Amino acid sequence: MSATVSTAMLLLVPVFPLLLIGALTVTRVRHMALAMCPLAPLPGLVLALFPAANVSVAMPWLLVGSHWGMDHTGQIFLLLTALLWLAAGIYARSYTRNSPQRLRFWIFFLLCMSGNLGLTLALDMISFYLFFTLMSFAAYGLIIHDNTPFALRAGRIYLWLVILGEVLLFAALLPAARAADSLLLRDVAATLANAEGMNLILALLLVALGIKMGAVPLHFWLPLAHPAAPIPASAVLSGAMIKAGLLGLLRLFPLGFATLPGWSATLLSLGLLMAFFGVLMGLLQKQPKTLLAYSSISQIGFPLMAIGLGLAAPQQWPLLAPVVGFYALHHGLAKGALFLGVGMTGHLNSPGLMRHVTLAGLMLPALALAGAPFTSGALAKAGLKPFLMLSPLLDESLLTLLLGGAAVGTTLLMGRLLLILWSPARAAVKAATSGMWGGWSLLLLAVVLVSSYPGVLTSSAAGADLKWIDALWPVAGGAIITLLGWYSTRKRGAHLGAKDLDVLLDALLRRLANLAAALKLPPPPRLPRGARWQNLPLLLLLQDSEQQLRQLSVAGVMFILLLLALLLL
Amino acid sequence: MSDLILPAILLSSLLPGLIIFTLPEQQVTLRTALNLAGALFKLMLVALLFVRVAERQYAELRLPLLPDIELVLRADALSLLFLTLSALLWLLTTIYAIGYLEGSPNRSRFFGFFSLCVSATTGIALSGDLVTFVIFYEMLTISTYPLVVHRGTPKALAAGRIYLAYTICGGLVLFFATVWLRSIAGPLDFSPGGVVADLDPALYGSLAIIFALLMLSLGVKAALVPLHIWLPSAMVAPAPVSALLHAVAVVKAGAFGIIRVVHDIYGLDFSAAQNLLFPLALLAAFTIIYGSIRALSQNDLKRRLAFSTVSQVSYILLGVAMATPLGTIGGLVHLVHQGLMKITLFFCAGNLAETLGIHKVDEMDGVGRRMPWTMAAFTVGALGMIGLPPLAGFISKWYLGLGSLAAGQPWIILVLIASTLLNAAYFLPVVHRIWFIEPRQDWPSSSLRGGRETTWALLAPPLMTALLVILLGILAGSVGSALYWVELIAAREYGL
Amino acid sequence: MTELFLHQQWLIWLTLLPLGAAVAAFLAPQQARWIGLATALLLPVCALAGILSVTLTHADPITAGGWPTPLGIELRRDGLALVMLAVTALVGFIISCYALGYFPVHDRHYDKVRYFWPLWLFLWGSCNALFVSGDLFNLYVTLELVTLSSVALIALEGGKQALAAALRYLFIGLLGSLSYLLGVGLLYGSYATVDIALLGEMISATRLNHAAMALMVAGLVLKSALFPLHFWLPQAHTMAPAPVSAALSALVVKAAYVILLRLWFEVFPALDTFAVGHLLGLLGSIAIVWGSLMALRQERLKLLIAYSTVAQIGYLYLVFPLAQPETMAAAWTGGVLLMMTHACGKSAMFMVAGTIHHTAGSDRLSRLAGAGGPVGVLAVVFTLAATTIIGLPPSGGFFAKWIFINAALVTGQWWYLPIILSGTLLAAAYIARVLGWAFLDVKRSSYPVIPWVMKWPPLVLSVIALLFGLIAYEPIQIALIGAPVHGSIMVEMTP
Amino acid sequence: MTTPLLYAGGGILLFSIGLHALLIRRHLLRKILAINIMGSGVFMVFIAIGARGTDAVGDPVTQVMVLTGIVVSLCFTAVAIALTIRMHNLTNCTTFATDEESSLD
Repeated sequence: MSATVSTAMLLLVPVFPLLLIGALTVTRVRHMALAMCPLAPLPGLVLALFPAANVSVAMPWLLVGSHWGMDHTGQIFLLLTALLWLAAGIYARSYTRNSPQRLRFWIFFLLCMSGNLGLTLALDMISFYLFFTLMSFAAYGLIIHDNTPFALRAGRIYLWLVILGEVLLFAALLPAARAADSLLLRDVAATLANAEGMNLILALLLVALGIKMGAVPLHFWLPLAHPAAPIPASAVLSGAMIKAGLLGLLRLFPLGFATLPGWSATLLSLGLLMAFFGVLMGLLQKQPKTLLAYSSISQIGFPLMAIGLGLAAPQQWPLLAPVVGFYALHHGLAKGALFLGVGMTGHLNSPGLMRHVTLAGLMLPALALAGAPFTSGALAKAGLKPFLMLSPLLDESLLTLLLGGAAVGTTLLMGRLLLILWSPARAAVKAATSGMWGGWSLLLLAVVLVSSYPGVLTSSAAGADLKWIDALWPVAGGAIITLLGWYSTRKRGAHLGAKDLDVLLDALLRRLANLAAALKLPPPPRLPRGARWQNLPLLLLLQDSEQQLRQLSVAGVMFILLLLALLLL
Repeated sequence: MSDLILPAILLSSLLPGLIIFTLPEQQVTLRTALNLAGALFKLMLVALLFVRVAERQYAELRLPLLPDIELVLRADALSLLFLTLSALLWLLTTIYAIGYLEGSPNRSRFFGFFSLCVSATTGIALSGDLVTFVIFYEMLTISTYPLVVHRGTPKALAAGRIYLAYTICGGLVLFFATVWLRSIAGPLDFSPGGVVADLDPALYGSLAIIFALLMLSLGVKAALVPLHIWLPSAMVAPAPVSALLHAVAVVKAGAFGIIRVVHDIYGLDFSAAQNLLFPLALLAAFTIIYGSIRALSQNDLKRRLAFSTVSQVSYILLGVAMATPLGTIGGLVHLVHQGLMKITLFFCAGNLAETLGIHKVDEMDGVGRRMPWTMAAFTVGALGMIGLPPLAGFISKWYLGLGSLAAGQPWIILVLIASTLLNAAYFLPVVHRIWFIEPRQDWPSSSLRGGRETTWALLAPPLMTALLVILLGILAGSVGSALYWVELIAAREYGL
Repeated sequence: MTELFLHQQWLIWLTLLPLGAAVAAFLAPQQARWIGLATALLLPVCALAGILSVTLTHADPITAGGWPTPLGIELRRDGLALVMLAVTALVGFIISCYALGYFPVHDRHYDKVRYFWPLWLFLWGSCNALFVSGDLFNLYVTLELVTLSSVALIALEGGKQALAAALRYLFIGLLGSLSYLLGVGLLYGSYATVDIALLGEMISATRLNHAAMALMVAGLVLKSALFPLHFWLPQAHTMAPAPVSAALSALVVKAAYVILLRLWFEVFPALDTFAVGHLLGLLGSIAIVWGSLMALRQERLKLLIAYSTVAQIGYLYLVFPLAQPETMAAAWTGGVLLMMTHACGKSAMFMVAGTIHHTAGSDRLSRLAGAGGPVGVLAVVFTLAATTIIGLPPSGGFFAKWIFINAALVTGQWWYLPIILSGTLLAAAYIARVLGWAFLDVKRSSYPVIPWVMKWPPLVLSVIALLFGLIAYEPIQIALIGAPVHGSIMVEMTP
Repeated sequence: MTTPLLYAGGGILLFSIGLHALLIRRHLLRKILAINIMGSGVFMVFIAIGARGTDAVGDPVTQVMVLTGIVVSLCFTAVAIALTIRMHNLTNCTTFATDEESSLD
């Protein structure tokens, strides 16, 4: 594409959804606009698939000076985001066909989309912050779309964490900008390492972005929000928006600029923790979407570990970065596909071809996540392996083992998911419509394509030939355990389910609410009214003496006194 | 004699006001025409002046009052900032008020004092020395009282009494401090470096006292805690009045005065050297937090907004008190941004009250369905108050944050964060009610043509201000934005 | 032509015209209104012409009757006289217009109408005469004329209380003027002249002169109703018809004060007046607080206004202690400024009170309720006029207080600061009471019709009172012509 | 003890007596008389001053003044008496009603 066209395309990526919103508000063109909504991410997709040589545009007049553009990281994330939103859009079009709140849903959907797409293109922190905010707040509208008490509670908790993240990010960006004396994310990342209060800034960033990524222990909004949202919304939430935090880390952390062993260890351990925590919590869930949400938590742990490794060895980062990107891409697509798949399970109990197709469609992304051979998951894991020796924390073999364990866990999780979906209890789910099929199949196709596209890794894996066998054993193990578990518990249905930290938060919020209520201060002091003034005892006294003064004799005495005083003075 | 433009701007609202007083109640058309003509004419003149000042030709006019006292009108960048804001918002508020008070009694009196109020504000913006400032400042006090008590109910009168009590006392202290300062320092022209810098150090003690007195007296109108009591109770006034009060006229007059005193009377260097500013910063910070906390527990919408004003106006003072270029930019730009956001919110509150009779927050469930446009404007204003990008509020907050770091006072960032959280805590629930909760009762559906939610006169002003809030945020970096203008001012202040 | 114009003896006309008109009005009661109106229209012109003729051509003092001083009567043409004439002309004109509406042709008690105009014109003329007369004895005579006409005007209402008030005022007036006259006599005894200028040159500090001063000051204090000798004022001002009350508060009280001002700055400086000045200042301070508190207590609008006059007179007396050598000019100017602005504001307020009384039948504060309605102009007039009483800018009262505070600061008499400030607060308080009633919204069945002459003239006056601070430059410049004081108004403190 | 001084002293005395009566006596006519007595006291002082000169004819100016003063006091007396009569006709009393102060408001 020519530079101008690609620049226009670049601007169009976040703006096009907003234009559509504008169109939605006009009654006359509303219908047409509704039809076009699913196609809103197209500019992004085009831009991501046919990238022009580092297209970028500086807009000093926008905000306090904005800079948008697309680099390699941005490209991968843009590809992922655009694909997911496209699929979700197509899916949602038929999913929300006869919902009363359809207009509201689409407005928030488009807002959120614009934010999410723009985020991948923002090269300066203000735009980044802007799109981050736009995305986060718009997502609230999607989460509570159903207006069920569960959704409202999820939304409330989500909103609180979003605001917390906002202010923390704000507090982190200010000193970063001051240190870098520039708003460009590149400069910030470059100078952050030797900024004053660097650790504080990094900590703030990690928390602020970690909330989005569902980093333990700030993850608990995620298993509430993702299930609460309508299926297409939770697909993008879990597939794309979760990656916004990851993107923030990639953009802002001094990756490839500084060696920070401490932070490397922190991120590594955090990643490991999330990987296992997600699996464990997920295994305890009954709701498919909740389970998937926990799986997201566990999956996001792996790129986090990769970033940790990157912090240990800056010179290796250029090789490591694509792996992270690929991981994000792989997980986003697979997870999106699974979420959309949850809505298709009506066919699992209907006999015939449909049933097998649906099953296959569910199996594929599940296997990919589990990292079965010949899937994108396997590629991603293999891409990560050669860098494990960089770890400052544990030695390579142990880490490999742990990763394997995590893979087993993921497999178990996926197995449990399939079992739940298959259970006759879900026969109630109504059959999917064509649009839903369209969106889903689009994602499945993407998953397949990604897995057969190792190109990203050849550069990074440094000629590490992929040993599929490595990828095989965890999956096989996991599968076997699943079957055993299913066989043993199929008589009496497994009664599972778990609470999470959100209970604590609820308690906290209740306390806060009580506090605010307790803060009803006494009413402001009223000034005495004029009517009351005139009855002050002093005034009455004066009034009496005034009466006395009116006596001519008294007055005369006064006069004489004054005269004498004047004479004597 | 092109400097006659200054009195012309004053008269453009003063004369209509005086004429309107004499109009009989029934002459609606003539009165409306006068109002709008005055407002438009003023806006035009201000635009002319704006261009001139942008080319750094400062207009000045001196009129001797007493043998040694002059009335000084001067237009510099700072006054233009305030002047433009007031002129623009006056036009919008007039339109709004015409729609709002349709068919209510005593409109001649109302619009007469309304115009006087605006002329006083204009005078404050244009005053070139402290004496002139005091004159117009007090004129504002007296001309606002009839607006506050306009409804004539005992409640309104009580509020008016409180208002008078506070503002008169404040004005008295201001008056006394000014006389004192005048008797020490001679003429008190506003000049960038300040006028007290080269005084005998023996006087520094009394200078500090005078500074405290000035801050206190101006703090009454700027609603610094604990001098803010009058503001929440003054919200019994009709919506246009509250809008004007909170956005430009009274509250801003106080803030503007503090800016003038700190920048152009004492001078930043002097006040920083005598560290007069740190207490101000502390007080402002406290006010920010306190106002927001009080706002949390208000169920009456306008009361909640009033407390939010208490908190938000102190952003300006905080920025001034930092005495760094970035901080000043943040404070001054908030003068404009807060005005626009708050006036939007009050317009919307007024629409709710006027159209649907809604006054309490918990009556607002699902009102977004009935009045989508008004509520959209409200949402913009509320989110702007929280300081979310790309709205205007964020720009102010960002520069305040940078300024606090530059000033080496990072604690201010904590204040900003806390204020943001609190703002979110008392605005987001309202927004949630508006859009996401099912309406409890069904309101009378619009009787207007095309089912418009309310009359244009009530609808257009909030939409325009909301649009401005968005544009001032998105286009902050472009020429002609408030931020751009404020950066010019700051450059002048600090000789950058 | 201009020469001819300028050399007319306008100041004499200012005295002769109203006196003649008074006689005419008395003789032809049917035409009284029109005679009065014509005079009221002519006098401002004469005053303006007089001012021009003095400011443009610095001619010698005119001596009426051609006798040279000390025998002849010298007309003072200094600034003080001119501004007082001007203010009298302005206020008098407005009062006359107002009176046209206040005393309608077909009034129940016809004699009210019949006698008002002659007496009022007489009062006006004698005030003018007082302001231009330059020797102590003429001052005495004119002062008596003023008192006489005021007494009759107060008695105009004819009620028992009115008569009592009038008599009381008469006795007080006589007492005061006699003691003043005694003082004059003593001075004449020593120096064989009563011409102020000559006395000022000759006089020296002797016991006898001091006694003379004491007698004169006491008399004038009594006549200008300074605390504690203010007892007659509230009754007199309340019992009189509104136009009369306006005239009394605006002009008559000032007449005695003007004499005192002249004496203090032109005759007494040679004497040791330090303690006396401070005594007067003390009484003035008490008057400020006392009068304001009393005003706060009143239920009737006219009484409230009258007591606020008592307080304002207190401010006028602060001039004397504040007139220390370095602040001489400041204090004098402040006093003159306050006199002028108070005259405008206070008369406007009395007219409002009169209108309320006229339309509502009583001037109780509660009758103000709903004045915001079609009669809202009353509220407006009162508010605007009140600004100068409270001392809010840009009224003249504001700058007068400014000058006083500045003088107090410079001369280190800080104890006057709390007095002035609290006086302002109290004034705001009692004004706020009135406004509170005025803005209270009550639905009336029928609103009274107010003749326009009772609406707009007071509005003009109140607007002038409000904006006086902005237009005070020229009046002050005129007042300073041939003023006994020199120096800067805004004295600056020296560390 | 020269004659003028005697006159002057007498004048002062008269003045004081009149003042005393004016304040103490309640009957209005008495008050009016008292005022007149005070007046005559003042005039006596003037005459004494006028006679201060050695020559037989006194100072004409003082006499002019006294004459004027007498005229003035005459007018006042007339007015005062008129008012008193009016008051007597209205209320059959010839003193200031005592309750009238309180009945002001």
